[in-house]
Amino acid sequence: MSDIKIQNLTVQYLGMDENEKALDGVSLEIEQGEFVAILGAHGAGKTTLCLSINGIVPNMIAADMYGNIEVAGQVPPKIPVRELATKVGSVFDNPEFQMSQLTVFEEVALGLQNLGVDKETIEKNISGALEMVGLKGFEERSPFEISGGQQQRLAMASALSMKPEILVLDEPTSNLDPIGKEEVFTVTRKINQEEGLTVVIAEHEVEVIAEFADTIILLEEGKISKAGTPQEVFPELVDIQRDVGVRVPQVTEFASKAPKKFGNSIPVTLSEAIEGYKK
Amino acid sequence: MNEQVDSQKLSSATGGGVPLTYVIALVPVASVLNVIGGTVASALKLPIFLDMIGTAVVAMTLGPWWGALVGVITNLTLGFVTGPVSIPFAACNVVGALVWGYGTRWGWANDKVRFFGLSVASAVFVSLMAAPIVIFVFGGATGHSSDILTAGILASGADMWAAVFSSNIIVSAADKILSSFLALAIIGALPTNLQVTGPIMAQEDMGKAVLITAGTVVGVILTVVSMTLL
Amino acid sequence: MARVPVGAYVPGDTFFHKAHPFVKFYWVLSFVVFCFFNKNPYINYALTALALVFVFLSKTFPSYVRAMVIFGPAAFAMIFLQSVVPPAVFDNPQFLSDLGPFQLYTESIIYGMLFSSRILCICSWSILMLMTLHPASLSSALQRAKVPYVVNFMITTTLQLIPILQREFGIILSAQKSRAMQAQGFKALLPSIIPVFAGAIDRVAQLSMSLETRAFGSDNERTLLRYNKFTIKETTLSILALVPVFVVFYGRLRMNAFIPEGGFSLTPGAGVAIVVFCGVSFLLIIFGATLAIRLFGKS
Amino acid sequence: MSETRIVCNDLGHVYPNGVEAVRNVNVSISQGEVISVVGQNGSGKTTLVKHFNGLLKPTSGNVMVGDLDTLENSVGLLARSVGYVFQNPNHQIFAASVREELSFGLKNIELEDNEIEKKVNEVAEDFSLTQYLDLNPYRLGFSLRKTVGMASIIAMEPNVIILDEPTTGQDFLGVKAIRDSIHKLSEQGKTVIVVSHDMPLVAEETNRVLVMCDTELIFDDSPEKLFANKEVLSKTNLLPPQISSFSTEVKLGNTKDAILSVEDALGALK
Repeated sequence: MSDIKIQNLTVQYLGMDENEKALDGVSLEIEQGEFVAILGAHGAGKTTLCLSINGIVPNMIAADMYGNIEVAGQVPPKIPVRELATKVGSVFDNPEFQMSQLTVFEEVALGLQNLGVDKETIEKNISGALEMVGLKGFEERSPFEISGGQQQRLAMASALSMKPEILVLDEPTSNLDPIGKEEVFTVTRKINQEEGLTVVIAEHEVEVIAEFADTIILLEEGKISKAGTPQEVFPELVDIQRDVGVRVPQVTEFASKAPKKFGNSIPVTLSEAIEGYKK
Repeated sequence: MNEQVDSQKLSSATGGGVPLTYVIALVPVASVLNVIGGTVASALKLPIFLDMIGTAVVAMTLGPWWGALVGVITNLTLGFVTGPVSIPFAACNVVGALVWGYGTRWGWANDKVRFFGLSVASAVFVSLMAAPIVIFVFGGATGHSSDILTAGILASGADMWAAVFSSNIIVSAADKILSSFLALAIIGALPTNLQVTGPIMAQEDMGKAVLITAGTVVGVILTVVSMTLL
Repeated sequence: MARVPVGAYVPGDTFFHKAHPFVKFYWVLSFVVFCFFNKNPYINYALTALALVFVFLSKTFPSYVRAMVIFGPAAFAMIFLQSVVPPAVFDNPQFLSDLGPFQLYTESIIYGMLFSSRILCICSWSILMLMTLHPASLSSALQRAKVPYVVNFMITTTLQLIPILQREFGIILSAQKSRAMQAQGFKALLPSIIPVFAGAIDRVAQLSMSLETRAFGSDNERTLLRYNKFTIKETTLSILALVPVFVVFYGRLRMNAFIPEGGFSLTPGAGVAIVVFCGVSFLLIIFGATLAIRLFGKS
Repeated sequence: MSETRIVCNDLGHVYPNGVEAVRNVNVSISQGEVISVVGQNGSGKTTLVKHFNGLLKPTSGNVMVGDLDTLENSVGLLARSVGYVFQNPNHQIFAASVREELSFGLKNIELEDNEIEKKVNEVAEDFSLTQYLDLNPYRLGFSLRKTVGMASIIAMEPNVIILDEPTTGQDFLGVKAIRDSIHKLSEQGKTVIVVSHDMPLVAEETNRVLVMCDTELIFDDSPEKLFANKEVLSKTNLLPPQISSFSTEVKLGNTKDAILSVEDALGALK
């Protein structure tokens, strides 16, 4: 059963010209447990797509929205974000801006407390969520005094403690250093593979995406211009990187310029490249 | 799925008020801006407070009583951080919020001249509130450089009340005029659906920076003039 | 355990840290009432000294000093201002000496000392309480005291963001200094404060989205997490906190508010010395502000 | 153009809270070099470069910028020869128009009005910002804002330009634009110092790398040598560009100098 079903979705923000659109007729289906990466240049509509899935557009950020969207059996524009929150967890690009509580424990507890879940369940869920993101033992720390990567994992734990089906991450690593990025990706992959969560992530780090994602969606000016597995999409982008504003993994570029060395299949990850390389 | 259902309109950009969570995030950040204003003033060695900018922003957008809440939270929080002496001054913050909030509701933020009047009014009311607190709680002192002014006025033979009120209003006038115009600059950058108290003049037409500079100049002139007059 | 750098809290494990927040709060409240109604500055100074003993016992002395630095100028200014004002409230003031344009009277100086001693005493006790109060238990206590959750949330968040935005302002100031800006005076105001505002506006937007996706404002009743129950020990200690309040009201009614018979006395030399010392100290602190900011800014 | 040489002698910095951030660094940077400073967060790399324009003063040893000792000169004065572009443009942008933003530094160093206008127009031309000059910088997207931040420093024509994490949060075209400006600055004979985690940028755009690890400078050589040095890489957790790792693994090129770019790798095939 598909978890997210979007048909012909068009979004226009307040103050946009008539033919200027943040999203322009986007259609896609995402299956339960799929890992989907959204790629595209700044302004291509990545954030709008993410925020439409968790209902922030149009519930909090006013916009004209046309088409059909169904997420975990709900229609996001029709219900308050806070009700969708138990189905869709969200993580945003600036980890520090999402923090408000005095300790890591309270930060993770916030959503569950808001839902009025009983104390025992809260403690169990928090412990599980912190375990999952590798922040066990950080309960009494201040969320503002941990590293960016830890903050972003904390934001993930805060979403996970509410046991969502889907996790939407809007450029979660754009403000992090390589170690922080690595931490966030490792955790994201873990919750996708071990917990079976559907993951939708907007990202610029193509090397990691190539390794982790089941499906890549490439956005260009609010439209989906390519979709498929990394193995299908990246080789097609080698010559148009500049036009679509998306880089391809270095090994993909190398292999497509030296095809003789790789036979028919163009690698997208380091291990594929090493394996496929003919000395 | 057929074409008709495909083009179904799900939402409209014109509807919707202020999301509750936006208010809940704005109030603490405004309270922190009050505190940071003070930090900035002391770091740049300015002879003013700048500690009510957040109050002004919220009072003028969400309404007088939300502004008052920002004021109370600011001073209460400062009380937790530095000790309870800042708590009584919450009253000044509340008074300022009410003047800005109701002033905006009554149309005093619609043009430059009246807005300037509103800033002066808030300065006067805030000083009227501050003087008794300073005298009863602190015996006339504030620990601020304006104490020197108070001592000067006392030396010229005035009594404690006159001295405290005059030294306070001088600093306050410059301070509130500047704060009002800075608050206007912030409001210009907030989402427009926040303005529930009444229409506020459009900042784009006037050029924020020009306005603020004008506010600063007038404030400083007022300070200098009143100092020489006294 | 890890550091929680919010407010004045100093991590520790002393008996003062372990005491119930309400008990500490009642005692501080009791001392506040006492200081306000007591008319003898020396008793307030003695109580301040007692607070200092506890500060040492709870191993919080450096933070205490840092926190009290900002009250220095106010305390000095109080004594100075009250001393130079004609003592209108007293019938028969005792003239001590002339000091430039001012006349000094014993009562005025004592009155100034009374104000400063109140502030010192109240601040010392409450800072002692704040330094040993884990901010998270504060939030739970507020909730138990029936403060609406939204207000409680706002207070907690404000407490959290103050040091963060102060740090942000520090970065902004260095960024502008790197563009050769003089970090002083009105000219520097807009370049330093506008980026703080802009950052704050972005923060509000993202924080509100993050709260919304965590079911903030849902109709369910919130779950309470941290809260220590009162035991008999705590109840007894809380009731004992009423003692100073009784003492001070009894003193007001029966013992002329702890003022010694025949009033206070000072020699002219001592009076002049106190006033000059306070005046000079105040000016030094205000105009040596750079130094104070540096000391304070380190925290 | 005059020359500005940066020399650190036994530079050490201990923060007021007692934390030692930089220990015993000796380094000399000549005019015209393109250098990157890498290392983990907390390794001291930002602390080190903040000494180059006097934002931080050494607590031991000294730093000379040209003939100026940073201990004795203000940031304002040093800003004329060393420009520092902060990571987040939002920390410096405040003006109502891009034009004002670009002229801010020039006004601070007290240039004549007509000279300011000339320089602003020149730098706007260089960074393709001419069409945005009268717009409010807050209306621009993140990449353009970052360009404005960079241009406002370069307008002051410093001999040395420090870029702190220039490519963080940038998309493909943003990164491309930053790389082009580094080229251009280098061609003009400026010294460019890049503090970055972006290893492809370090590999392809700079010709000398300083590696900071745990407060100390542990490596000072070319990127070819760095990405071939397993010991330094593992000690600092630096991840080489994908193409370098690939080439090392399949033994493309020689073992002493790592392959730095796809072009190099293609070249090594032949």
